[in-house]
Amino acid sequence: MSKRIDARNLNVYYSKFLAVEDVNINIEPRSVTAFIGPSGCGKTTFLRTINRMHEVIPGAYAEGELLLDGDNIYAPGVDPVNVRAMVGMVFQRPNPFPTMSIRDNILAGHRLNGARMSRSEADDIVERSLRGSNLWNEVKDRLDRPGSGLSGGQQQRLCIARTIAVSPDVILMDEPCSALDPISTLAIEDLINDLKEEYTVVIVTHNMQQAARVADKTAFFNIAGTGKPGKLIEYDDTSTIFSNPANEETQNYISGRFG
Amino acid sequence: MSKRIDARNLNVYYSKFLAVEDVNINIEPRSVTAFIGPSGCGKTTFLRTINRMHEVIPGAYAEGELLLDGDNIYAPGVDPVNVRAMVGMVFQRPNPFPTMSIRDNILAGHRLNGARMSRSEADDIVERSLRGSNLWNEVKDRLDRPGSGLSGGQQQRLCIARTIAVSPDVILMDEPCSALDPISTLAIEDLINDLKEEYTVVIVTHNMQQAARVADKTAFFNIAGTGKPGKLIEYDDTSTIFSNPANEETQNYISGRFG
Amino acid sequence: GGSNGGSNGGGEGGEGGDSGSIAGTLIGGGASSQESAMTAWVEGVKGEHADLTVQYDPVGSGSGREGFLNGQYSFAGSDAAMDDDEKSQAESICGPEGVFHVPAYISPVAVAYNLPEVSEAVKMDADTIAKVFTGEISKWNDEAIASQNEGVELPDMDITVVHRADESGTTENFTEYLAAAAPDSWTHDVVEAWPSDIAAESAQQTSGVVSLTNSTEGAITYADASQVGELGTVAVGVGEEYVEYSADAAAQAVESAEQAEDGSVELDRDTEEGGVYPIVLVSYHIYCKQYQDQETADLAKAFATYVVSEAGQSEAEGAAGSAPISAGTRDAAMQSIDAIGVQG
Amino acid sequence: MKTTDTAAPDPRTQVKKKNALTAGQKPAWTWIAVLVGALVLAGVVTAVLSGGFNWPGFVILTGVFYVIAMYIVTLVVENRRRATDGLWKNLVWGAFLVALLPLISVIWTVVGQGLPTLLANPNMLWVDMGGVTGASDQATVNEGAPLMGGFLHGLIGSVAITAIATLISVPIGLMASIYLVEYSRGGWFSKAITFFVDVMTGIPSIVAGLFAFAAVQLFITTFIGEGPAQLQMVKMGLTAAIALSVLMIPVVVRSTEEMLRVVPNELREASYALGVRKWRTILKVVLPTAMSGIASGVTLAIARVTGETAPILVTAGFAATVNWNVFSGWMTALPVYIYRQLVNPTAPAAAEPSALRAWAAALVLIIIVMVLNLIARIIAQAFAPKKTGR
Amino acid sequence: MTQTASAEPKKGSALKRSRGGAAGDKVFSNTALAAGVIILLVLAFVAIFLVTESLPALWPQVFSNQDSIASADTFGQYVLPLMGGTVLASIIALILATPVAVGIALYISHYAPRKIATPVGYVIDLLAAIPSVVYGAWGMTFLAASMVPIYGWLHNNLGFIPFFAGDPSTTGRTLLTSGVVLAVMILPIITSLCREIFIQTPKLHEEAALALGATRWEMIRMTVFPFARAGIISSVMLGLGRALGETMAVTLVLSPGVFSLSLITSGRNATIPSEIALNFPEAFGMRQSELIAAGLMLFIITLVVNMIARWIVSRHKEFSGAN
Ligand SMILES: Nc1ncnc2c1ncn2[C@@H]1O[C@H](COP(=O)(O)OP(=O)(O)OP(=O)(O)O)[C@@H](O)[C@H]1O
Ligand SMILES: Nc1ncnc2c1ncn2[C@@H]1O[C@H](COP(=O)(O)OP(=O)(O)OP(=O)(O)O)[C@@H](O)[C@H]1O
Ligand SMILES: [Mg+2]
Ligand SMILES: [Mg+2]
Repeated sequence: MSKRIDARNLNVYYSKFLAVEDVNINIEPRSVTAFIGPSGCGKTTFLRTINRMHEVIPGAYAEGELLLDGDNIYAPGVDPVNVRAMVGMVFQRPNPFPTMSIRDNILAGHRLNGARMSRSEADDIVERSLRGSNLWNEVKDRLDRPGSGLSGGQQQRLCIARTIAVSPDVILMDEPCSALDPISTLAIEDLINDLKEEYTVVIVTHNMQQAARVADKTAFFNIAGTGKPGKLIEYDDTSTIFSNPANEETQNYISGRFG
Repeated sequence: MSKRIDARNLNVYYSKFLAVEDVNINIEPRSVTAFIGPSGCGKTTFLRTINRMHEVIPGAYAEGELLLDGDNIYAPGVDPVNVRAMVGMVFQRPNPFPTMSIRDNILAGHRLNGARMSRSEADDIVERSLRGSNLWNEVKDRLDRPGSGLSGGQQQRLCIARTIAVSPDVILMDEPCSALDPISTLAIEDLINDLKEEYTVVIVTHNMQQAARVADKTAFFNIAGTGKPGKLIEYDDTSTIFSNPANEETQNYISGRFG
Repeated sequence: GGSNGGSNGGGEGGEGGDSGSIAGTLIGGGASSQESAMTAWVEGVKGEHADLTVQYDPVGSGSGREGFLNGQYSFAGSDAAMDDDEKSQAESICGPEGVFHVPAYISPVAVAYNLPEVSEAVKMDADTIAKVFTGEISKWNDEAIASQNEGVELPDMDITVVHRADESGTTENFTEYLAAAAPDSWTHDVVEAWPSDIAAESAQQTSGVVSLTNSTEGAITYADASQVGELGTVAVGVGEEYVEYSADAAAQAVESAEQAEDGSVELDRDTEEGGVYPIVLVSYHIYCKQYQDQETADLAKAFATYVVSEAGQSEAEGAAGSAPISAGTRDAAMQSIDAIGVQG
Repeated sequence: MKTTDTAAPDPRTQVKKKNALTAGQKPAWTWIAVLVGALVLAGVVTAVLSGGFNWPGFVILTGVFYVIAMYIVTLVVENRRRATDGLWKNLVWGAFLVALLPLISVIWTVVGQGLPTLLANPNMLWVDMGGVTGASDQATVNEGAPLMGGFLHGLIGSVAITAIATLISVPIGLMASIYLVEYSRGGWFSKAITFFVDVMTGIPSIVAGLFAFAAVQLFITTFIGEGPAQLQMVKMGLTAAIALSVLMIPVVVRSTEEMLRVVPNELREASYALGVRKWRTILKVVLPTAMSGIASGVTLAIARVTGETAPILVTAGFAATVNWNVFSGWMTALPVYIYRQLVNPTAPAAAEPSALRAWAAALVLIIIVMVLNLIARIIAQAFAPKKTGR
Repeated sequence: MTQTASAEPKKGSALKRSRGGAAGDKVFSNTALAAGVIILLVLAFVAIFLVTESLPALWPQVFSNQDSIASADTFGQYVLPLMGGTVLASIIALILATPVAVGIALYISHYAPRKIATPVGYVIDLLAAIPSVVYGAWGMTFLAASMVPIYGWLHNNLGFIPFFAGDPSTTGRTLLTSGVVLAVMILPIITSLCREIFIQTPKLHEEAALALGATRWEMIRMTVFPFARAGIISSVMLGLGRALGETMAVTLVLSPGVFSLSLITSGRNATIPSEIALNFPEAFGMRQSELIAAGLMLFIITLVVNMIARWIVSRHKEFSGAN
């Protein structure tokens, strides 16, 4: 399954601070969309409104509409838990559960919700997810060791595996590769390519080459200055954004030397 | 000031697990050295042995010699505190002190020495360090707010600022740019170029273009498989490593698609 | 105390006392001074009425009386008799007939001291005792003491006064004695809690003061005689002679005392009668004259009868070291006990 | 392969004879010298001050002199920072040693007094005080008859009352702290709870007992009846458990609250992002992460109340025999037993058997709480975050 | 940009369909709320109980038709010395215990070798396991006697300080001894909470400090203490609560008397809980009200102390860890 995402006049706040202003964007199902932009422009903030993780921060809230296949996830009565089950998320910093083994980390999405499953089903999910995130070979012999004993990169891949294990409709990734080496990055990028066959993928990245490689569409956010809200400046096909952006700000950002 | 680093037959352990085996390397003063290699190969581990941060982990220790301008930092009687004051470090994950304001974070290292300084001296240091890490403009109006209220990228730059504020002899950086946007990355790379005029800089990176851009020499680490120790495979001028590596493993790693 | 009701309930109760048919649990509470005697009675009464279980809560006299007054306890143990106020309150539980006291536990209060070098009993009259305990006399070889103890080698040592830190009947009895027998020297009231303006060492409960005295040379205290153990005890001046405490001398004090209608006794503290030991703690059992139900009445009557009986008193003497009540006191008590009945 | 086999040592990287990094450090034997100095000085000072040799003074003075002298030596030879660091290290070690003193002393007292009795009379553990009077104790003292009586009733009472109190207060305390940390958004209600929990920590234990008694009495008189028979039901194990709960809850809330607060938010977010419901996140992620702290908080709370005497005495009465029923009849808990045996011996004239029983009971009480503690630790260990990563 | 019509979720939208366990959330949060309410209720009842029972002593003219209370002319006269004694004893306990407790907590979390840390932690917890009666008995039989020479010394050398003025006790049953016993009793409480919190200090921050060249102590000052601030204060408050409310140990160890600053004289000072415990059994009527009113005062002391503590903690809220 896969879902379309439409944001309409979305304003995102931290208490009184307007962090992201008036975002309107349509994200197609079965596509990869990349968010790029300078640090602090609100990419993470906006990404977190897509699965209502934003409101977990005390005082934070969003105004406007965010439609998931036409259903406003900010409509009254919507259960954020349902939204989050449909919209998975990988964070900027790897955050495996320290009390759980690698195996249990992967199964967390199922187990924590009280799902019962046979040993072999569980093994299946674990292996599939770990292979998907290119971690299987490294950890297959220590599935029962704690997840926090892994290197930074390994931990991040574990978190990706944990997210895809619950097969959401949309997968949000906040700089998933910033802690990864090229080999794993490559694997994740391949994985993202595979995922878009079935899922809607949104990825925040600082690496414009990565955006160019994996994204169908790219959204450029910018910020006018500190204390000002971030804005969606331009949203278009990736090739257009990188070769022929309509907006001067985008042009400037893209043409800077970058890594 | 700047110091030469020589590792001799250095083996690094986590309790009984040999993580990095038999490293021999000479790092020249006033140069930038990049460590590259796949995830889990021990780059971070080895980097942390250079300022004796490795032994902070319970059970972790290193064997062999690591000479700083000819002085073995693992000689008996050496106080790790002295070593760390000479060898600064920026971590993979940003870690500003959450209980301190931005300003105090930067001055933390100075305050340790009990150095009394005038308000204006302190302001000088804060501004210089923050400009150096390209954060000044973003935070100059909120120097007294807690450091933890910044975005991931801002936090990382804050940590870099904190490290360069104490002007160590050697600066170790563990993927300092992995959480940064291109603009900040650029600034940090420029900074590294400036720093090498005076300091010895060692940087771990997954971004080979970055290594190519900033490093004079590059060391490639690899690992034969899980549970096996990481090894230094090849160490040479950056141009040699990227254009004409002597070792097949390096060749393979370099020529993979990478980002 | 007020008594204006008929007494037909009492007559019935008289026949209910045959042994064997008494079964049930009787709950009481109050003075902790009686605790060890009570343990003995609780066990002993089983010998006569195997199914009579008595439980006693050593919560203290005040709490015991209060618990009795609001119905938690079927009988109370108390170091002090009920005052008029309490007696009238008791009518809500016991009916218009009210309560009566049985002086069930008599314990001489010894004035005990720790002077290992002095082998014979130190003699003191009431005045001296009062002065020692108020701190006016602070040396063992003070002239006032030495003059009464010709030929005894008294050490040149500070006197450490040890008193009860908690409120207690023992303190009340002791101060009552001092106030009556040495009114000039004891200017404080008769109190349950030692006057706080006399700064001295103190400890909780009898065992506390005794062990503190035991570990402090030159200390003097007052305590239930049964617990003083190895300590020396003062021979108290009564009239012309000096009387050491003894069970007989204590029982004698109660025997010769005036007994009120409700069974409580008014000890004659400044008696000059020979062979009477004047510092005596009388602890009462307080019962209803009429209980609300027959069962409780039967249980109470059976237990009370056993307690005052010769067997009961000697059991307590053996276990707790108390002084058995005299035959006269027993007879007086039995009259009231036999009259226990049910509220009509 | 250029550098990996740089076997020929480069003359420039030769290890220097003198390591610049260790320059200016005090020699390794400094502490021995300082210690000897401190020992001598302390010996002299104690001898002069107290006119003779006394051990405690000597040991304390040695410690003080050692710490001060090490500070000064490091300050002079090295620098202020090293000196400060060393000073605090010594002080922390000192704190540890100082704390051991009372601990050893208390344990020594209890074990020394309790263990021999317990070993000689193991039957104390499975008999109560039924049938034991002052006479039997006097026989023990005077005629060497075997020591009668035991504290089974106290053991059962303590375990039953504490268990019920734990059952009441741990869920309430835990849930309340979960409310405070996870649900409340800092409104007046949560402020009120935090505040009043703090206030509850200061309720004197006897007041808690009186309160529980009054509350149960009120309940019984309103719902069951007011006759003497009903009033005599008020004193029971349950009433004592309620009193203890009043004392336990604030300890549980406060310690749990602290532990929950330090669980990093990223873990909660990770779980929410997986579509896990909040309550499951709390149960399965937050609580296990904080488990070791919670367990030690709960153990502390239990330990605190198992030692309470006054509130149990006013709420559960005083029994000499075993009662298994917490809902009816009087019960005695071990501390009450210990206390009464100590202050009001069964045989006033022969207090020693009572004291022996009391100390044996104290030893058993400590062992029980110790075992509890151990169990809590094992539970905590099973859940504790596996701390190996960074 | 907009082409999808409905902004409201369609009927039967997956978003509103309850995914298993929605009820669980409700139940759980309401249970949590209920727990909070129960605590407030219990406390309200305790307060009502205390107030109603102590009214006769607080306003004897109004509520008991008496001119004065039983043991003094006014309630203030009676209770103020007791409050003074209670606070004095608790302060002594805190002053003695807090540094040592924090020291041991640090010892366990940051100084001791791992092999020693765990058993030491366990052994310290053991201290908490010892019932207060036993502490009382220990204080009475062992500690009091061994304090006597110390009191003599303090008096001779520091007698000019009011705390050490007055005749030194010959039995050691003084407020200072009680304070020491209380200190030993609250030590494990403070230690074990602090230890748990110290251990939670993020490794990242500790390493940041070390990497700046901080010594161990400096690292602790930079990261551990700020992180644990609120926790330390909390645990100290918990210890203080215990010290203020401790009954049996003080009762067994102290020879009470009138209030006095001298800590080394017997027959001086008393604490509210031990005053209650000593006198409650024999108390009746007005006396009983007085004692409960004294309990109420203790309640108020705790209230004030905790208000101050909360205020201190909240001043630095935004700079505290976890985020
Ligand atoms: N918890 C928070 N409370 C208040 N303000 C916040 C919070 N988190 C972020 N901000 C602010 O919101 C703005 C957007 O932050 P955000 O983290 O979304 O940036 P970003 O685009 O993800 O940056 P980066 O690329 O560095 O991760 C920034 O100004 C930041 O300081
Ligand atoms: N605290 C630890 N305890 C035990 N093993 C560890 C620990 N930290 C890392 N390791 C192991 O040591 C090896 C090297 O890890 P290290 O973190 O140095 O890798 P890395 O090269 O920095 O990887 P990455 O690029 O992902 O950061 C890995 O196998 C890792 O699992
Ligand atoms: Mg971000
Ligand atoms: Mg690494």
